[in-house]
Amino acid sequence: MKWWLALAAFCLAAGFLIFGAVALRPFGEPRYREMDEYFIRFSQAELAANNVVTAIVFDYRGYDTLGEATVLFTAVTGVALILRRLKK
Amino acid sequence: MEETIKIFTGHGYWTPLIWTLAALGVLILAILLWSRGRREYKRGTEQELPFLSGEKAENPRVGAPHLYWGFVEALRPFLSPLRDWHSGLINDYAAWFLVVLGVALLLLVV
Amino acid sequence: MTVVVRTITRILFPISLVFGGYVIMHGHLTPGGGFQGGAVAASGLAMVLVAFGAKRLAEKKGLLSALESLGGVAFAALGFLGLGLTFFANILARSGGLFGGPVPYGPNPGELNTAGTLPLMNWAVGFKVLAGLGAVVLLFALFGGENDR
Amino acid sequence: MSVHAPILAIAVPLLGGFAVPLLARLHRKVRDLWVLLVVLFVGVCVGYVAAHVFTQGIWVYVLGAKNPQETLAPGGFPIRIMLTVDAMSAFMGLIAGFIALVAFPFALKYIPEEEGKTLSLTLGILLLAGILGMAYTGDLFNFFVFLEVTSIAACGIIGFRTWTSRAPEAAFKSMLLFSVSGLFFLLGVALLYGEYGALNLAYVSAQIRGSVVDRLSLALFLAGLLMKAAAAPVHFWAPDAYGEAPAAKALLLVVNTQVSLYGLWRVLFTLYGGLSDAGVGWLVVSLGLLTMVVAALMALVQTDLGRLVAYGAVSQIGYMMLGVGVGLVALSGRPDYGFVAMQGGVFHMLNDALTVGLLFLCVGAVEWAKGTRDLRALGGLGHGLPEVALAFLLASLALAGIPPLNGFASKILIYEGSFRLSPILTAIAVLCSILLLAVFARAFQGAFLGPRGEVEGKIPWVFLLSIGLLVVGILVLGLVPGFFVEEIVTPAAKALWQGRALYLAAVLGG
Amino acid sequence: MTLWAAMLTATLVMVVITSVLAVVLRDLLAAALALGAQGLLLSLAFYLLQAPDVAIAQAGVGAALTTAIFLLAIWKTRRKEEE
Amino acid sequence: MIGNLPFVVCMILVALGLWTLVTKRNLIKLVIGIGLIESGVNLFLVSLGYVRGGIPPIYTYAPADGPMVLPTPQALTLTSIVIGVATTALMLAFAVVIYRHKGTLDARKIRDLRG
Repeated sequence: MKWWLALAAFCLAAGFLIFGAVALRPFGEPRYREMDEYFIRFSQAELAANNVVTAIVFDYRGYDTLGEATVLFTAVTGVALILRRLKK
Repeated sequence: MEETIKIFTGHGYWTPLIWTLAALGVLILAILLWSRGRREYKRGTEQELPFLSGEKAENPRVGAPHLYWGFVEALRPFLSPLRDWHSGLINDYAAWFLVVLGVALLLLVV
Repeated sequence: MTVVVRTITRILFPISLVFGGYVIMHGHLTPGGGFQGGAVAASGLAMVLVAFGAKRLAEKKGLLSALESLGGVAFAALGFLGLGLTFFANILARSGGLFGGPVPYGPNPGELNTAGTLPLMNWAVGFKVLAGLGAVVLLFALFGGENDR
Repeated sequence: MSVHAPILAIAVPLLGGFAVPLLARLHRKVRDLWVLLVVLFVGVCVGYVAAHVFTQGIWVYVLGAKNPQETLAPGGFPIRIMLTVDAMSAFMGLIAGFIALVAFPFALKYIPEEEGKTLSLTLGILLLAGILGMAYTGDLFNFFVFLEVTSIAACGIIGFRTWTSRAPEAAFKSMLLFSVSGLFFLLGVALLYGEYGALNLAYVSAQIRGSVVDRLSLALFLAGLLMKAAAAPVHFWAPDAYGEAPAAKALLLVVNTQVSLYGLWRVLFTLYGGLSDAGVGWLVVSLGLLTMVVAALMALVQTDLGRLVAYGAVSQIGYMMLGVGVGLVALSGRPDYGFVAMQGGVFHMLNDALTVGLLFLCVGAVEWAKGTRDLRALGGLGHGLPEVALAFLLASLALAGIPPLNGFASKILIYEGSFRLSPILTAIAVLCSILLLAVFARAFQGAFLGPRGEVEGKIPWVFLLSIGLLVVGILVLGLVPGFFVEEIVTPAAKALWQGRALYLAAVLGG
Repeated sequence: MTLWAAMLTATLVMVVITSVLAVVLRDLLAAALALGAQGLLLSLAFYLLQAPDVAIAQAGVGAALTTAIFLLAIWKTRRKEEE
Repeated sequence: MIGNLPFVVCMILVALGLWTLVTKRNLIKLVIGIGLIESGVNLFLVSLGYVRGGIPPIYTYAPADGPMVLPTPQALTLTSIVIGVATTALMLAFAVVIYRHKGTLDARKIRDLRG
């Protein structure tokens, strides 16, 4: 691979990423937040959970957490498969 | 019945029925020709052995890499850069991802 | 040197397990939860591994993977529990039974017996993460250690 | 229970995957039976979901709500993860379910019984669950999670043969590229979340205005998913992975690439459907052409049968991209030929899964009987393995698009559709098909023809069953294409082509 | 600039510095330790951004266990990066 | 104030990781690069959720006033962190096995699969 092509592509990608970071809304001032306001407002009423993050992780987005537990399980299975001792 | 077979392409339609009938006809023709082969051919005799350029070949197999040798040789100027492109170096592969990302960014954002 | 490390580990390992358990148990009240508690306990396990060597724990590999499978099955089963309504519906919250207590709105000290299936899921995930990360570290430490070197 | 069919199709294999190592401690037979049961259950669920969706429209299932159809919270926005199964998702699910039904019995016999078999089967089931999760989900972050599930499971499968040095190498490279693509997808999701504060696909789609950040995240999605789908300049992992994975599981890897491609269509047509312009379409079309040309030329010079078939599989990705890309170019003006091309591209997904799957099964059978896949050492296997030889011939003809078979049925739609856009596209696609025919004629001649080759093992009947299933599929799809195009392909293509409004309405109401 | 902003800025700058260290150090062991330090600083940044849940997870998983796995992997292979 | 500095830092981390992927030849270094991209994305998610003057979204013993920071990105980041450690572990396992076969971690020498 030509080094200048890689360098140009890298500069382009990095430049656009940083440009995107600047072009995004100002830090600390979310524009749309109705979903999060809902979580903050109703997690106690619906789930009786004081920790809103846990309420989201295990209830509102519990399915994600199932997927994420699957990722961990898959990775452990994969590591066990890769590092298994082969019977000669 | 017809509609379960035809697919419409905008210009017309494609139906495998006619093609299959034609293929069957060609097959029958081929079998007819084949059946008119030499009567004195016997299986299991030395007639079965391949005969290449005047002598009995020991291992008459033409391996797959030798097939299309001339064609591949003719295409070599195109094929060898292509093979070099698949260099096996993981950094190159990551760099090509960056190239695709850059092209997409240029196309979409600018 | 080894003695010092082992002594410290003997003291710290139970503490890390207890702290991990605490983090898991209070996941619905204070910062923390299944992952965090499991990770804390797993780092205690990693410490034991460093201090006492991997070989002593070699036979625990099967136990860890079984525990991980069990944690995963328990977590998925807790999801299936809500199938009367929908998958992952929290049917225990505010039901009055186990973990079914109510909680007032606004800042409050919190009570352990709330949040329905959340604490149970925390425990399942905690065990799973503990076993999974412990198994990864153990597998790395054991690799090539016995018959190849 | 039938209300829960979409989630059961995903959750049961997840639970089944967790349980496989436990059941393997009881007995091998229990484990094998469990694996088959889970796959069968998934097949039934997927079929039920597809039948329901094709007849009654989009199926929305909200996870964790009191009522599975209660999509919106008070206030009019979705808060929970939901599955949104439209005809395209159901179509992908059908492909995955059918291929799993074929692949797992084969794998049960094919993978050597040692310590690794249980783990490998577990990974296979989790890969299936991940594929279905990607196909059915209607949530951006959830899509990312299942993308990672498929990545990790796929790499575990690729690295199965740890006794060679090539398999871990392929797996490392694939894993590195997969995680880069996954992370960039996540970055795109994060940018969209930062803009609109929401993660639901339909809701975000309704909000998108086409600002700079939106376009930036579209570029990130595009790059990440193209990498995962093995499109041309970033396809390098695919031949390594397909070639080195055990042949029985390579089928699932093919479906994995296809579902990434499906994710790309979902992003382009549904998420950004309102502002997709011809530029993206031309990008997809040109990358598709590049993919098919490069992969077909590279297949010409391979000496390893598995790697040759792998390049053939990559070249088929190009046809799908060409078909749907032509549709994307034509979308803004909405001429009809775009829809024809999209029908072809979508139909080709199904055909590609069947033909390439059959090729991989044949490669697996050859390796089982002969112990090697090197074309220089193979030859004359047609005498010992006539069934495998016939199946391989049939699959190669179908892959090259020879008329009465299924590959032609989808390719003619792609040709006709792309011809109206530009004849050059069609010319390149036809040339590639011819090149592929040459490639596979070479492979067939090298492996199966010639004087009798020694065959050690006997092919088990399970292999022949799996191969036979796929052969029947290819013949049926080839001889009665009209039925399938009418019943399942057209709704699926329509779901992408004009389905955005319906998709949004199903989630957001009204 | 408030104290909070100053602390956040300092943490972020330290994160970048440790990341650069993790990239440029040729000794893999040192690079892995730099990555661990970066994880710990990242967890501090998460804490400053009012995310204690994530901070605990990052400190436990991202900093401690990832570093442990890296160290084990380096121990099983070789320590120096090839020229 | 500090403006969009946290976002920019995240992107710098991502770019640094990409730079590592393109230039470094050691497999473990490449895994470190992936880790950098990942921490950049995680930091980006968490800083997206920050609200000026916010308090953590936990009601137990919370100070009575002040807006809470957005909880969703924190939940996403938790998931993302665990996914990150999973991929890292898997890649390191592959690297260790490759080293066992080839005796090297140099990407230039690990090129059996080419052409």
